[in-house]
Amino acid sequence: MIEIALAFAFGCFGLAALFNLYRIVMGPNPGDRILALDTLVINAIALIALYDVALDTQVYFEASMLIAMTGFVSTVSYARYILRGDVIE
Amino acid sequence: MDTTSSMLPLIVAAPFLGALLPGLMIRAGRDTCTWFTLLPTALALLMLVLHAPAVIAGEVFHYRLAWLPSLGMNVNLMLDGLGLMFAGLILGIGLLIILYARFYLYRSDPMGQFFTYLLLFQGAMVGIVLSDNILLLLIFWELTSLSSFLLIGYWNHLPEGRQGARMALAVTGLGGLALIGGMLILGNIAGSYDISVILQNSEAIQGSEWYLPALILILIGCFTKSAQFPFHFWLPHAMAAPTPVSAYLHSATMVKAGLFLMARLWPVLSGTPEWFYIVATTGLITMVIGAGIALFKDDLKALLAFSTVSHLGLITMLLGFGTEAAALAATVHILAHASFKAALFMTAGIIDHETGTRDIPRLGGLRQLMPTTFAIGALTALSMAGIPPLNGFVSKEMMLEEATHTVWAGTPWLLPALAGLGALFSVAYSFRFLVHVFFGPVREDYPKPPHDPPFGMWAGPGLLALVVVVTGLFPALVTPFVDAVAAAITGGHPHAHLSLWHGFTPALYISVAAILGGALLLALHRPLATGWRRAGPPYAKAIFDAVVGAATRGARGVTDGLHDGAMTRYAAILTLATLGAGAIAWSNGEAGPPTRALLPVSLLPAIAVALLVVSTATLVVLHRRRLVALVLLGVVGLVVAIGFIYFSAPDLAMTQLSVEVVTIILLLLALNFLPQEDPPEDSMSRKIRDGVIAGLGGLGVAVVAFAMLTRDFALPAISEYHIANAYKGAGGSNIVNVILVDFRGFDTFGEIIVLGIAALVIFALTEQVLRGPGADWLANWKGARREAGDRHPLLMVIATRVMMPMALMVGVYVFLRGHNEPGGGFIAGLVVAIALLMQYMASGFAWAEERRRLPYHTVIGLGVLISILTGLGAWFNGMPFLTSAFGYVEIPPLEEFELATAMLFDLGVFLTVLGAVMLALASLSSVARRTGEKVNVHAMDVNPLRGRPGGEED
Amino acid sequence: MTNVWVEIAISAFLVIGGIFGLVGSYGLVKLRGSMRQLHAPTKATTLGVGGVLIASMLFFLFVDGKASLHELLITIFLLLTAPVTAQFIAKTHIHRQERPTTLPSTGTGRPWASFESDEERARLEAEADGAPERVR
Amino acid sequence: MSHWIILPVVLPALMASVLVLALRHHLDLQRIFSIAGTVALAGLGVVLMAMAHDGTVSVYELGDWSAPFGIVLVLDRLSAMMLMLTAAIALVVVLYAVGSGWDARGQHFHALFQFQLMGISGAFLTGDLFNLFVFFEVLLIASYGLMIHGGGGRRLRAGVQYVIYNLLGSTLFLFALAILYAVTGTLNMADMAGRVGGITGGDTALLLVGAVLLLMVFAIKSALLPLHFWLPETYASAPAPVAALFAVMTKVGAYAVLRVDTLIFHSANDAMAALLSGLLLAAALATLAVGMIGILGATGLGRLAAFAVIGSMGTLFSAMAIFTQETAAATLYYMLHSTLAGALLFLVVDMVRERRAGGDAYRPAPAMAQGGLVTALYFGAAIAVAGMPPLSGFVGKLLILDAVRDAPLAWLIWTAILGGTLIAILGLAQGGSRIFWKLEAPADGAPPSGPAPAIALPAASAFVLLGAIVALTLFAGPVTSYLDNTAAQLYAPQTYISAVLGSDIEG
Amino acid sequence: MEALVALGIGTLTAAGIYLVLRRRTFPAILGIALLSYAVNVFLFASGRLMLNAPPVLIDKTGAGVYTDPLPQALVLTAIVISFGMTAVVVLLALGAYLSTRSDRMDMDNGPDAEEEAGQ
Amino acid sequence: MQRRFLPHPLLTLALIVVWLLLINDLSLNALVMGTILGVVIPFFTAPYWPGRVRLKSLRVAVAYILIVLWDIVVANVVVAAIILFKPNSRINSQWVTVPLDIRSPEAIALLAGTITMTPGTLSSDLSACGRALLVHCLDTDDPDEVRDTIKHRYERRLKELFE
Ligand code: NA
Ligand code: NA
Repeated sequence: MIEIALAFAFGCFGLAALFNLYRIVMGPNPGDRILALDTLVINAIALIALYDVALDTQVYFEASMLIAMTGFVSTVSYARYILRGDVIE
Repeated sequence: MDTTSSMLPLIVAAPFLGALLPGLMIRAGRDTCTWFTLLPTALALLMLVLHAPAVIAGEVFHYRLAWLPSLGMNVNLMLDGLGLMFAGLILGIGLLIILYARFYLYRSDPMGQFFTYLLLFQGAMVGIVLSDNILLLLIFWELTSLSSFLLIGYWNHLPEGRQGARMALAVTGLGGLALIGGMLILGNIAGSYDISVILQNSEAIQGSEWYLPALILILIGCFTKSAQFPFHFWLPHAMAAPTPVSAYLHSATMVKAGLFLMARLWPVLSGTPEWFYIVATTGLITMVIGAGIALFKDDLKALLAFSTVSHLGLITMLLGFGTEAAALAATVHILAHASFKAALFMTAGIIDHETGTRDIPRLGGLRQLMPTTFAIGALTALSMAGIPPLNGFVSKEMMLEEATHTVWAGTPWLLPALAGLGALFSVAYSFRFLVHVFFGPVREDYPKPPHDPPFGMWAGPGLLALVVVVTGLFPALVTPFVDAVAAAITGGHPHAHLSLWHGFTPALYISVAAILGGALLLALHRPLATGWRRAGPPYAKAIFDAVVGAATRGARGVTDGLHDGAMTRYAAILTLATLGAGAIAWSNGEAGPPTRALLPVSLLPAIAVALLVVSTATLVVLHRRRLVALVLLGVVGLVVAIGFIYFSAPDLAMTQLSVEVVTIILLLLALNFLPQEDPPEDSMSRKIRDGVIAGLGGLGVAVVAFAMLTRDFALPAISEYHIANAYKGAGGSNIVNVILVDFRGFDTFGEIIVLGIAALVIFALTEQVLRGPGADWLANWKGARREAGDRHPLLMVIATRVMMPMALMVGVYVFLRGHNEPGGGFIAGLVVAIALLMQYMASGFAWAEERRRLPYHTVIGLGVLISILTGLGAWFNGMPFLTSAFGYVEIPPLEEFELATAMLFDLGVFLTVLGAVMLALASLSSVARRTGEKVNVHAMDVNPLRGRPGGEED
Repeated sequence: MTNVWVEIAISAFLVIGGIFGLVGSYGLVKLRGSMRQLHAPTKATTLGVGGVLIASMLFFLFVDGKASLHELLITIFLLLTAPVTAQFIAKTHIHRQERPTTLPSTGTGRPWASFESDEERARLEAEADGAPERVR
Repeated sequence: MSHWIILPVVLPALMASVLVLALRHHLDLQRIFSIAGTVALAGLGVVLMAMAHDGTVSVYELGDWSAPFGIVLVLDRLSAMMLMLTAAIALVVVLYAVGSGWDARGQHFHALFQFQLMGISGAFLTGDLFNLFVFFEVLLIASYGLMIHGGGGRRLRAGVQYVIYNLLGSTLFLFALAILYAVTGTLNMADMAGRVGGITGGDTALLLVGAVLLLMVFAIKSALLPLHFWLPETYASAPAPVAALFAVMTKVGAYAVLRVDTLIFHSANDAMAALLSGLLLAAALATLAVGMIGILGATGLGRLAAFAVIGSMGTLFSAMAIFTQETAAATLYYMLHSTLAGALLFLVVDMVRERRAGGDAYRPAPAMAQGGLVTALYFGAAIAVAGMPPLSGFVGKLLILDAVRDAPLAWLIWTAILGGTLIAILGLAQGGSRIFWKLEAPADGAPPSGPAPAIALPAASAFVLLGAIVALTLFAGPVTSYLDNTAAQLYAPQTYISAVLGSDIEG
Repeated sequence: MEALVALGIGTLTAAGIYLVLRRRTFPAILGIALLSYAVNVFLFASGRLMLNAPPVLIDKTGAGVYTDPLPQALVLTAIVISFGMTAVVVLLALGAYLSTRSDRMDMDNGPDAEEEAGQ
Repeated sequence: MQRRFLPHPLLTLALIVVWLLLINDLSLNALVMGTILGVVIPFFTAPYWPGRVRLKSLRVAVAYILIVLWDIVVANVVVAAIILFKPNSRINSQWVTVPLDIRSPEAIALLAGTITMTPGTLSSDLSACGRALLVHCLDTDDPDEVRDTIKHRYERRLKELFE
């Protein structure tokens, strides 16, 4: 049962990533793309968590944590760039 | 017969060593300087003369010193008759020239420099004629070209001097290089570069298929040096040199180097039809053309220069005949020409010096004003004309005699006829020299009032004029000497019959005809000159200039065209070259079928690849919008990181993620000051071109990647050892980390050095830019975009207060566990950097900096130092650099934990990474602050508590 | 496998997580307008990832028998950061697409922070407490 | 295990760290330490030359991990000689930089300089291909810093090109390494040498591609056509003393080709040897042509010097590409010569730029101060660069011409080298004449000659180089005998291989 | 799967090359970044692809199935180095732009061509 | 002293928990190390967090968390329904101004976060003086109700908690 649920979840987040891709490609505003990337980051975290469960391992945990951190920092940088130009003003 | 003489190297060395003296002595005055120039020359001449009797008696002196034996290039010297004659001329005339130059040079001319060059030349020349090793000879040969370049260009404020020098260098340089080729071939055929050995191998050489190439190359060398047609044109332009140089190099000595070499190699090269036709014909043509042109030159030195060309042709022709008698004649004419021509040049120089001009039309009537000069000039000019009883007549008769005995291509009359024509011209220009300069009415308009020069100035030419007369009257005096020389040339035992009178021979008739014809020609000079000027052949200089000019322009065009700074083309060429070479390599090998089971395709990886491909493609399409491109780069980076996770590389994923975010921030910081968009400047064809190149590149890489992925290691990979020994040998279970800090710690050592250097470069660069013109521009810089208010939003500031410490903790965690689980110093460094970045983004870099200033340089230096010292620490265990040690420590009540020196090394990595990233950010931030950006006092812009009693001081 | 209820719970969280993750991203595509789209990822962040992480915790706790709570860290992190990123993106929208007149009034006499220029703020604050910002 | 071998890497690194850490604000101390460090490096060069002199191949196993599993440094005659050469040039350059005040025109000159030396030393010593990549990067990034030292717009823009071009090169390097590892399963050069022979059948295409790409990387460093485009602007724009040091950097590429080919690919199989040799020769001849034409076509001395370097690399490679022991010996001699000559020429270029009103461009300018001395140095440098007698360039060219005489395309190589020399002579004569001879009267009121900066130390440095060139000529006999032995060692790689892998593991 | 990875590497390479051939420094730097992704993945792939076999020892003796750790270590080094390089080139491009107000890759050639802007 | 070495006890506590979560194990080693770091890190980061925050009531805090969690779940479903089933034309998105009574930046931040994390509302900006919050509603016909909910359900509790 867990396998099926896992496959379902994988499918959901995979499809979600494709939706994100659509927005990343189509925009139209930089903000829209940044948002899509930010969402992609979140979906990626979910996918890695699923991968951990599927493989019964925790070795990728730190990586997903790092994705969360870097995703945040990069989203804020992009946005700050649009708002102010200087990211660390 | 062969005797070793250790004096030979001294003869060669004396002028070279002596070359140091004039430069030093010039401070002691011009006379002292002259004396110290005469001294080495005289010493060398003395040493040479000491050998003369034995050499004339047939002895050959040798000297050998190994220099580069493996190549066969040694300091092997040889003194035989030929060498003796040339060395004697070089040193003897050299003495006279030095004396002459003392009076000729103006006070403003740097005399020390002049004599230095002259002695260098002299040494090189002596070296040529005494070399018994053709490689050594080549060295001296080229040295004469170089010193001649300096001497011609001595008056380098004159354009003629500069151009003449370069022309001479170009032509003789060309010849020298051809000569190198020819000599090497010759040496290879003979199996030795020693002339004495080569001379023994005449049959092998003439029988070799390489004979003709070698001959041609060597002759190019000789012809260029001796100004043979069609390389004759440089010589007249070398007349831009001060007259002592013209007299010395360009009449008496250097231009004879080609003749010398032909004579030197005569036994092995001559005697073949090729030799005859090339050498004799070239000589003949040169003789006639040179003489003809000389007739129409108004410049005294130019006249003499073309006359020299002509006489060199004459000697060349004689050598080309390939007979002993002709060799004898050549020898005699070399001596005769050296004596009269040097004297004539000096005479011309005296006239120039004393009248202020050497333009024949402005001269005339000097007979009374400069009687001594006239006497010398008359004797030597008549010798040049071949008038008995002067030495020029003796040798010219011998030449005509040989010409009448030689059949050219089945035509017996051709040679004598043309030789006679040459003689006729020769008479004509000689008479012209005499008549148009010295005879005629005294003029009123000499640039300077003419008078005879001081004794020192005419002593040299006077002495030579004496020689001209004496050897003309009593040619037998030099017979033994000539025999010795000719013997050295031919390797036989020729005997000369030198006399003024040989009876009524065809040669005599030709001579008489030439003298009469010459006189007639002089009488007709004016109309002929007019015709010449109208229809004369193109000046060789014009042709040379055109050729060199075209070559230079062509070279400039090619060079600037190829290297026009078009980096985009450079990169395209690099790509295509790589593809081409790769394709050639690929097609030369065999690409086999898969040898490993392939992974099945599943949905999510396919989606990831789709994400990668589509976002990359979008990046390319939208790349002109730079911010959007950066966002897409972030997507690509994320997908790559997820790919690393999917394929079992957590460390890589973490590194990729953290590096990428820092990279993007750096790019954003830089982009702030750059244009926000690329202008639409690429044509469609250009896009297609680049697209094709890029597509091919991608295809190539994909093919190779697929081939690589589908085939297993042909041999077991060394990483099996790493897997087996990571824990056992290095105490870590994260194999990647163990490789990084232990097995291949040296790579990591280099890597942090790279980072450290990067930071230094960035720092230095920023300092530089901020001190340069960029700073002023920045000061007035206004960002293109409208800035939103609220620089430091409250929400971000508050979130960071919690998140930053947490992120720091994550950094420590990642660092500590790296040896056993994914992580390590590098990632930890970046995580800490990212944590600090959050703070910088929240309240600004400068604000944060004011609260805790990180000494970045120190952090970096400390990091590198820790790594080095950890590495060196192993020495105390008697182990090599970077040998790690680890152990397990138990501090009750704690459980045991591991301590490894590798972690100390990793700490160095951590610090370097942290310092480097921060320094880069600080540098960019300092650029931003140069725009007048204000540093905020408060952590956040919007704070409802601010200003209230008890409100937060932020 | 331990317990069918555990399995059901894990599976349920996985499915819930998947659905909300998908819906969140679908929202990005479906909704018109940047501000509307901005609402969508909140679902992916909260129930989407949350569901998966809870499933993961349950899985490791009951299937592997080891208490693994570090997934909580990611949740905490996302909860802390998501509002910040959302607000930043909203601010870019306000900055680029909105004007003071297209937004409701603050009712406080001063504009929304995004619209108050640095100079204006500096002036007002200098008036308030006489602490001018320094220029470096 | 002798620790001497690691010192040429560690010492400059240590020196650089100290310079950054403690002496950042003390130029005088920086100078003293930097010079002392360079002198020490030269001393190390002597020690290592002595160690390698008897033909011993010494191996230093870093981290005490035996090859091929860990990284090893390997000292043989060739690497010792290259180190010595580097240290010698470095010493001259650092003295020049101090004497001319170049080191004070930006930050961190000495630290970057020491790092550069570290990178070069590591590249010469390492026995591991990936480690070679790392040291390439060390020396490159240090060179980026040195190249833009002193700043200025044009230099920075040239710097961007230089860096990007080399980043492409580094990318290529990694592609090559990946392929080679994927096929052979090793990174250690000696180990790979033992393995390539066993690669047959379906893996050969990959192996060949890997080998060719690797050589292309080295060809970029060596500025071989058509991968030389980075060089002219870089060398002409770099501070001239730095360009003088860069004369060694192109030799790192040449060294790497020689090392990798003789050790790994040459004996692997004939097809591969022929392929590599053919590609290299074609590139070499083209390089020779473009370099020499560039000397003639240059419009300034700096650019002339840059093309002279390219031409010399072409000459060098047209011998090396034949890959026989004799050509290797000739190559090495020419390598020593051209490094010294190139460095000298760049120092002269700098002296001109510092003194001449018109800089180094070919337009008339008033006489420069100290012109006689500079002219004399230029004349010496030009003779050396052109390969004219009596300096070592001539000897080097003779050695090359002699060594390649049995090669299939010997006539072509001869023609190229001799023809190239002629063009070079023309170009050098033109340059000298235009810069030193063709003067214009100074403008009214202007001083009769340009500035007269301190010349003692700069001139002394240049004369040291000239002296070295003379010594290389005078002692050509002993030098070539050393080089013959070096070449022999290269063409008997089994000694190297067994030294690295130990006698128990046979290739 | 291998073909997909090869496709990905090829795409990154092609895009990288295309951008490097652009006329401005910024896209060229992006191109370099893409190329370094490509080569990093390529280098990583030289250890071949394996799922669920991270090179973290489960068994201290090294028994078990692990993907090849060596290329991973190499890629890590390569990533770090290319980060340093990118940082330098970004700053350099910025410095060049600030000093000359031009961000073109190509230089108007020739030593005589332009005197340094602003110098 | 405490202020200097333990500037934010709550933060220290949180960090210890974070460390334990990171280690994913409750061992003595982990606790010791976590405590050390939990003290050291805030000490170093103290300059970036001037002032200090005190929670007035643990009970309110717990209640608040539970309420928010519940609201997240409910609102998620609601918003999911809107996304899935409501055509764009019928979605009535609005801006809402929420005047603030709380003044503590920490409290405002928490409120803004809560608003955003509960799907359907997004806190988008603050007024320049920090006394009003700009909230974007995905779909509402009654902005006043949204404002009131925020003020009563969340702000009131936060005011209790912080002020
Ligand atoms: Na990222
Ligand atoms: Na929300």
